[in-house]
Amino acid sequence: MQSRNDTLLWMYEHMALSRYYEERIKAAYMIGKTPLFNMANGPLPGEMHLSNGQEPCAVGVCAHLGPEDFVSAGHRPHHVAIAKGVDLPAMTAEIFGRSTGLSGGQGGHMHLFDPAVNFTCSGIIAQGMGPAVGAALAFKMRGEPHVAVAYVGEAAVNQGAWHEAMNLAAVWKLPFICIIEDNGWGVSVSKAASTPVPRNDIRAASYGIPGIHVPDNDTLAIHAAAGEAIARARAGEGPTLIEIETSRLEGHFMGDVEAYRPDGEKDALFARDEIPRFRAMLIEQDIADEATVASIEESGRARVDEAFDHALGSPEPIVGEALATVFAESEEL
Amino acid sequence: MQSRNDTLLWMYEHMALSRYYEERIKAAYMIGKTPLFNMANGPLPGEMHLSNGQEPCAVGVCAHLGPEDFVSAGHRPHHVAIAKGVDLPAMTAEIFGRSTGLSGGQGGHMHLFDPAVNFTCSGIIAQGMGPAVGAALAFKMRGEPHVAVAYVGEAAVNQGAWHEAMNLAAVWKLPFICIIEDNGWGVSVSKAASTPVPRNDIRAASYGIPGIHVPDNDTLAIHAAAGEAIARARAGEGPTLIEIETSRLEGHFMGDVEAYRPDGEKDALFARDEIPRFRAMLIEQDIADEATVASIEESGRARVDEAFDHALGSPEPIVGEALATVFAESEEL
Amino acid sequence: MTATSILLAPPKPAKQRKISIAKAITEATAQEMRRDPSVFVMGEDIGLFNGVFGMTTGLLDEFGAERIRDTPISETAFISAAVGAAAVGQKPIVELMFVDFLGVCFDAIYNLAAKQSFFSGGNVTCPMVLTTSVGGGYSDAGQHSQCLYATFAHMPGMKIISPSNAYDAKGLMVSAIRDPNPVIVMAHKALQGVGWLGTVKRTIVHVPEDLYTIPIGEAATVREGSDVTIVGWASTVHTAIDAADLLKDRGISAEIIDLRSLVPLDIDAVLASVRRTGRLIVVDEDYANCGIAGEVIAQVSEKAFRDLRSPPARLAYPDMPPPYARVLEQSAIPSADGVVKIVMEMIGDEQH
Amino acid sequence: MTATSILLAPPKPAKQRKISIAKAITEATAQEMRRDPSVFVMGEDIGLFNGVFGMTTGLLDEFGAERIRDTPISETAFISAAVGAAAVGQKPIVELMFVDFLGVCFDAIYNLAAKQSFFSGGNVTCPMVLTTSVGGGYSDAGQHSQCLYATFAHMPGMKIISPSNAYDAKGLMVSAIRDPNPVIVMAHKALQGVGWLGTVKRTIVHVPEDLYTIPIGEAATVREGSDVTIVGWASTVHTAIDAADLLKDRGISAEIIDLRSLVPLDIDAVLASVRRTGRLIVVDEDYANCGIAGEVIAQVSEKAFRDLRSPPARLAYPDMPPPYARVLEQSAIPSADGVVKIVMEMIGDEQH
Ligand SMILES: Cc1ncc(C[n+]2csc(CCOP(=O)(O)OP(=O)(O)O)c2C)c(N)n1
Ligand SMILES: Cc1ncc(C[n+]2csc(CCOP(=O)(O)OP(=O)(O)O)c2C)c(N)n1
Ligand SMILES: [Mg+2]
Ligand SMILES: [Mg+2]
Repeated sequence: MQSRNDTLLWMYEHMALSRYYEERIKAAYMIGKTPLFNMANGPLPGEMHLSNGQEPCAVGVCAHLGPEDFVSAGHRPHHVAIAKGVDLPAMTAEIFGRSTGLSGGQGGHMHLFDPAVNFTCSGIIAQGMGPAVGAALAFKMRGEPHVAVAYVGEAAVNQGAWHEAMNLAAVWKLPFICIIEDNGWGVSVSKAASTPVPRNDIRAASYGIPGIHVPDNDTLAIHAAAGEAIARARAGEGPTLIEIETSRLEGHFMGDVEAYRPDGEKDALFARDEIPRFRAMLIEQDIADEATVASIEESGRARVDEAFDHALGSPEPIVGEALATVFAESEEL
Repeated sequence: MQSRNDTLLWMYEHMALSRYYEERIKAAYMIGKTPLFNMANGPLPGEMHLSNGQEPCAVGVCAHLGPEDFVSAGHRPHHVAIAKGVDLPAMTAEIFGRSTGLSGGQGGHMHLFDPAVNFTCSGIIAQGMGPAVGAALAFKMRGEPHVAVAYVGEAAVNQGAWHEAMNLAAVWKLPFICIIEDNGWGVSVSKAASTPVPRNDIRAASYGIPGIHVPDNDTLAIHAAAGEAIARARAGEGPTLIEIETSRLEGHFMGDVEAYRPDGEKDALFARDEIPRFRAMLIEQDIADEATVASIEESGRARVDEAFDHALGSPEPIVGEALATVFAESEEL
Repeated sequence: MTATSILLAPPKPAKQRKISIAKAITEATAQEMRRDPSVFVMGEDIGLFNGVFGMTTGLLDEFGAERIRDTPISETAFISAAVGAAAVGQKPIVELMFVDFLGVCFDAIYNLAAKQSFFSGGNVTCPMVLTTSVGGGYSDAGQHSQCLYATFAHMPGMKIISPSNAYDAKGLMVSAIRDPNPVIVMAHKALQGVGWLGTVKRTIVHVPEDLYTIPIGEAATVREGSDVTIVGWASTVHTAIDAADLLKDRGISAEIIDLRSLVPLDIDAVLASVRRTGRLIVVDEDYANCGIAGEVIAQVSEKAFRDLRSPPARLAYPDMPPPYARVLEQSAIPSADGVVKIVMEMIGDEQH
Repeated sequence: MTATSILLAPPKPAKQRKISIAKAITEATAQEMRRDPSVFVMGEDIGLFNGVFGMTTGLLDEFGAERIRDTPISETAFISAAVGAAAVGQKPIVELMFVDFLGVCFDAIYNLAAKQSFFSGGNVTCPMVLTTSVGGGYSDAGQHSQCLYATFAHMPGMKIISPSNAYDAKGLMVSAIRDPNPVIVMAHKALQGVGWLGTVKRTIVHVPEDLYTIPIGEAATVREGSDVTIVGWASTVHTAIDAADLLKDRGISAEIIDLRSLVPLDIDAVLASVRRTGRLIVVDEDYANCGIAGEVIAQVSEKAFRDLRSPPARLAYPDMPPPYARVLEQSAIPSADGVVKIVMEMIGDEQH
């Protein structure tokens, strides 16, 4: 059992690491895409959904999880994958489409699977809800103390799959937690334009389970709320719904110029960036001194740089081998 | 504008007519299906979902509707179709698969379409939600005072389509009403086994709209609740969710022996049948005398008998013509 | 060498143990559940109700509500839950009551279950079985009578089995449960042995009590013949048998291939037969356009073109939703007479 | 007599009015919205964002938020709402952002919209258009790069168009909006003129400003030839053109048929061409199994068997989800070289 300070430092370490990770992804992504932006070009093609600003949602929850606990994320998965402990070099190689990637480059950044830490993500809105509920069911049937967590965005809550999975988890009282990362936007559609209620934690009442609202992207508040929810789940008391007010500091995907954002909204989000605020708190409250924090940041950057070196140094996949994984080999019956 | 008494008599007339209609369907359905029950046999093959017991949900709501108002029902549609004013001979011919049916026998009892009164139904759970929301949208866009009503069972509320449609109707503030007929069962699965909350009107809070619960299959209470909801909708004040406690007096479909029902449950439902209770009330409160009520019942039976005579006297569809309706003729462009 | 169907060579024990497809599938499920605690079943009305088509009869009594789970009407939730459960080591069997309902949960099937192995580079498998009931013929109209075989077959990552008799049903179901991939079990309502429907008698055959497997992806010869190859599966195997009997009276010897599995497709068995007979007709109760029948014809035309003496033919469901009225529906379903007519034309045309 | 594609005979006005497919579809939508107040658009990010693929650029400014409606991420709700709106006289256009998302709303499409006319005996039509974007080639991986043409085509009751150039796109879109049936508009991302992707230049052709229609169900000849018929649509028309150029260098004259519509399928145009050339290859970017290519091959084998000098062939997407890594994805997409290789083998085999 970690001390509280260790936990706070672990959370800061992974927020800072995640932010640096996205900055490196961003830089790599833009290679070959200027002056004319074409998503197909460069060493890192395809859609790219960065998680800058949403790091607190990842670390505040995953600080309570072990490798057997199941987590599903969505199309914006990097921060959660990092906090859940996904193999960083293999994840990076996957994002660059290399043979050493988590799935040999077949999945890409929206399809990161790491069975060693029961992490998965997907590109269809709310698609990860059901699998997390199913993992929670498996844990309950086997009498294991693990929990399953599904991350979705605030706009995903209006997808039918979300409702069905919440209902199933609740009626079966499963060790399941739904984390709603409310960054206010579903691509260009505001929460107000898609959702008739101001807060989705209200919707927990539809399932007879606790609904918690965490304002202001506050790491400590997220950590506290998730801690209670996960303890309840492990104790067999059923699911919890947590909506977190967070910030999307980048466009919906790389290339999105965000013309739809009201003026000044973005500046306010940057002004309220949790990472520097949390850093200042650590030092203010003597949880760590400047040097310690700096070295944590340093070692995080080093881990990320290693992961990128590994990825970029890895060969591309061998054409022809992918077909073999459409079906898993059936053992002798 | 009808007088209150006229309305009460209209509601009784259509409940009694609907019950007699189902009794005749039931008798016709069993022809050729005994001693060995085979759904394929007899003059009325296929699945048959009778509405006996749920008549109050139909008349209490439809008493407020005109022909332009849109209604979608589900797989158990007869009572609603009758209350909405669907052409009875054509509906009956459709159920018997005759050429004079609403759709020439192509649809059958789960696919009754009568554009003259904007009635539709379908066999996929909660599938009628979206079309009703869409009709409500059309009415709003055209500035028409009409409303759209979707009927679903209590078990349909756990289908994703239900949630999505409720959310859309609410965020667009459409003239839409969702009527949940809570008969306690989804085929053999009890409400408690499928829904973690005791009452679905609670779920209205997820959409920021009024949720009304009507206990005890009470025609007058349904009529009052629906009246308010429909008035709100016509006034542009948005959707309402109404859950009605009702009774399924037959099996889920004909042939269902209901082994899953707790002992005595069925007897209690019959003891609490709303039709005789409503009849007694009419006479007690001097809304009508025995003779008047009897003649209303008589004329209802006559209408039903005529409809059956029409249907059974109609020719079968002509093979080869159905294909022509897969696509509607495109006019000259 | 193509396998031989039990319909061609029924065993001759004095006392045969004849059961229906539904019972055979239930038996396979029960026996695998006894062997393997990770196997469990989810679906609508599969508990006390024994499944609308009787595919879980008695399982609740033996295994209890933890492993035989009635679900809410939330197909997307329980099918995608099966994918998650499979990802962490369970072996779920889920029932999609009618195949017609796939539209409300197809994402969980084709985009999630079917792609888990591929997306994970083979590191996370998806050992689940999805059972469903297909087909019409009893006037259940356009949302309860479809087959939709090709809707699944078009999407990579799922295996599909569709048995024509109880013996195959048990052996294929055991293979499906043990397979590390999603396997779709498409049972035809006219063959299944549904309590409230008739059943084609020929489907009720001897089924050994002991566990056995039939490999997924292996077709079987139902009848040997020399003039024409009739390809079918599930219900259309029986249409083919009836047609072959009628053709025999006209002096035409038909060979019948039962595909048994639709994915993987045993095209070699079809090719081998067509090379002998020189003629092909495929009978398919699913919509014609982009169906399995068209795929078989395309592959045979690509791979055995010069062995064909006549144009290949198919008899499939017309591209129209199943109509309710009996006369309309019955006229739409591929019939033995329809097969005979096509075969006679095929052979007739060769004369001039 | 098969129609002629603008790609075969481009008009020669001094100043051509060249626009992209996306702009052509937007223009058709705007012009029909001006003519007909019942036409409106619903979808995700179609307002201020102009549609992720730019198919509604500027429409919000002109028509306002009542008729250009951004929706929640609730495809089942807004697509089935379109069906209800159509039933009471509106003419909705709904955008399903990526075709890959059909799994979350397929019931509303195939079981509701596509069957409304049939279930109502033709009394209630469903005049709606569903626009969607298909195809890959830019490493968007397995849930954002599929084509799924056949998934729609297998189901009766929907028309399907998939243009290869801007001129066809406008004319077909106008026909789609005026059609009383559900029409699926499948625009290929590599052709569409997406702001954040490259575009095949050949798709950007002269488009008259005035309204005009192209009949749904009519193929067009893109190039005349005598040795082999290459059938394609959308992206594979351009694959075919590139292949035809390469074949020309080898002295082989290829005829190219652009299907333009997938349902109804103009099989007569294909048959007429094959009767001339005696050879057929179909190029399809959708999964091979039970795809459009297989259907075309099956119909040609059934109807023009004796006109074929060689076995018909197809080059389709392998039966595997689109892989992310560029090398893997690019090797999976049908290429001009792949077509050439197959055609050369086809002709070569005939020699011995
Ligand atoms: C079923 C489905 N519909 C639409 C999309 C396209 N899409 C991808 S992300 C997105 C917005 C999601 O918003 P939100 O859930 O709030 O997550 P965020 O992007 O804000 O993190 C949309 C519409 C999709 N991937 N899946
Ligand atoms: C999507 C879907 N899933 C399952 C079914 C099968 N089914 C038909 S009716 C029914 C039960 C519906 O219960 P409820 O909604 O309460 O209506 P009731 O039958 O009680 O009137 C089920 C499961 C279906 N038609 N559609
Ligand atoms: Mg968001
Ligand atoms: Mg019910």
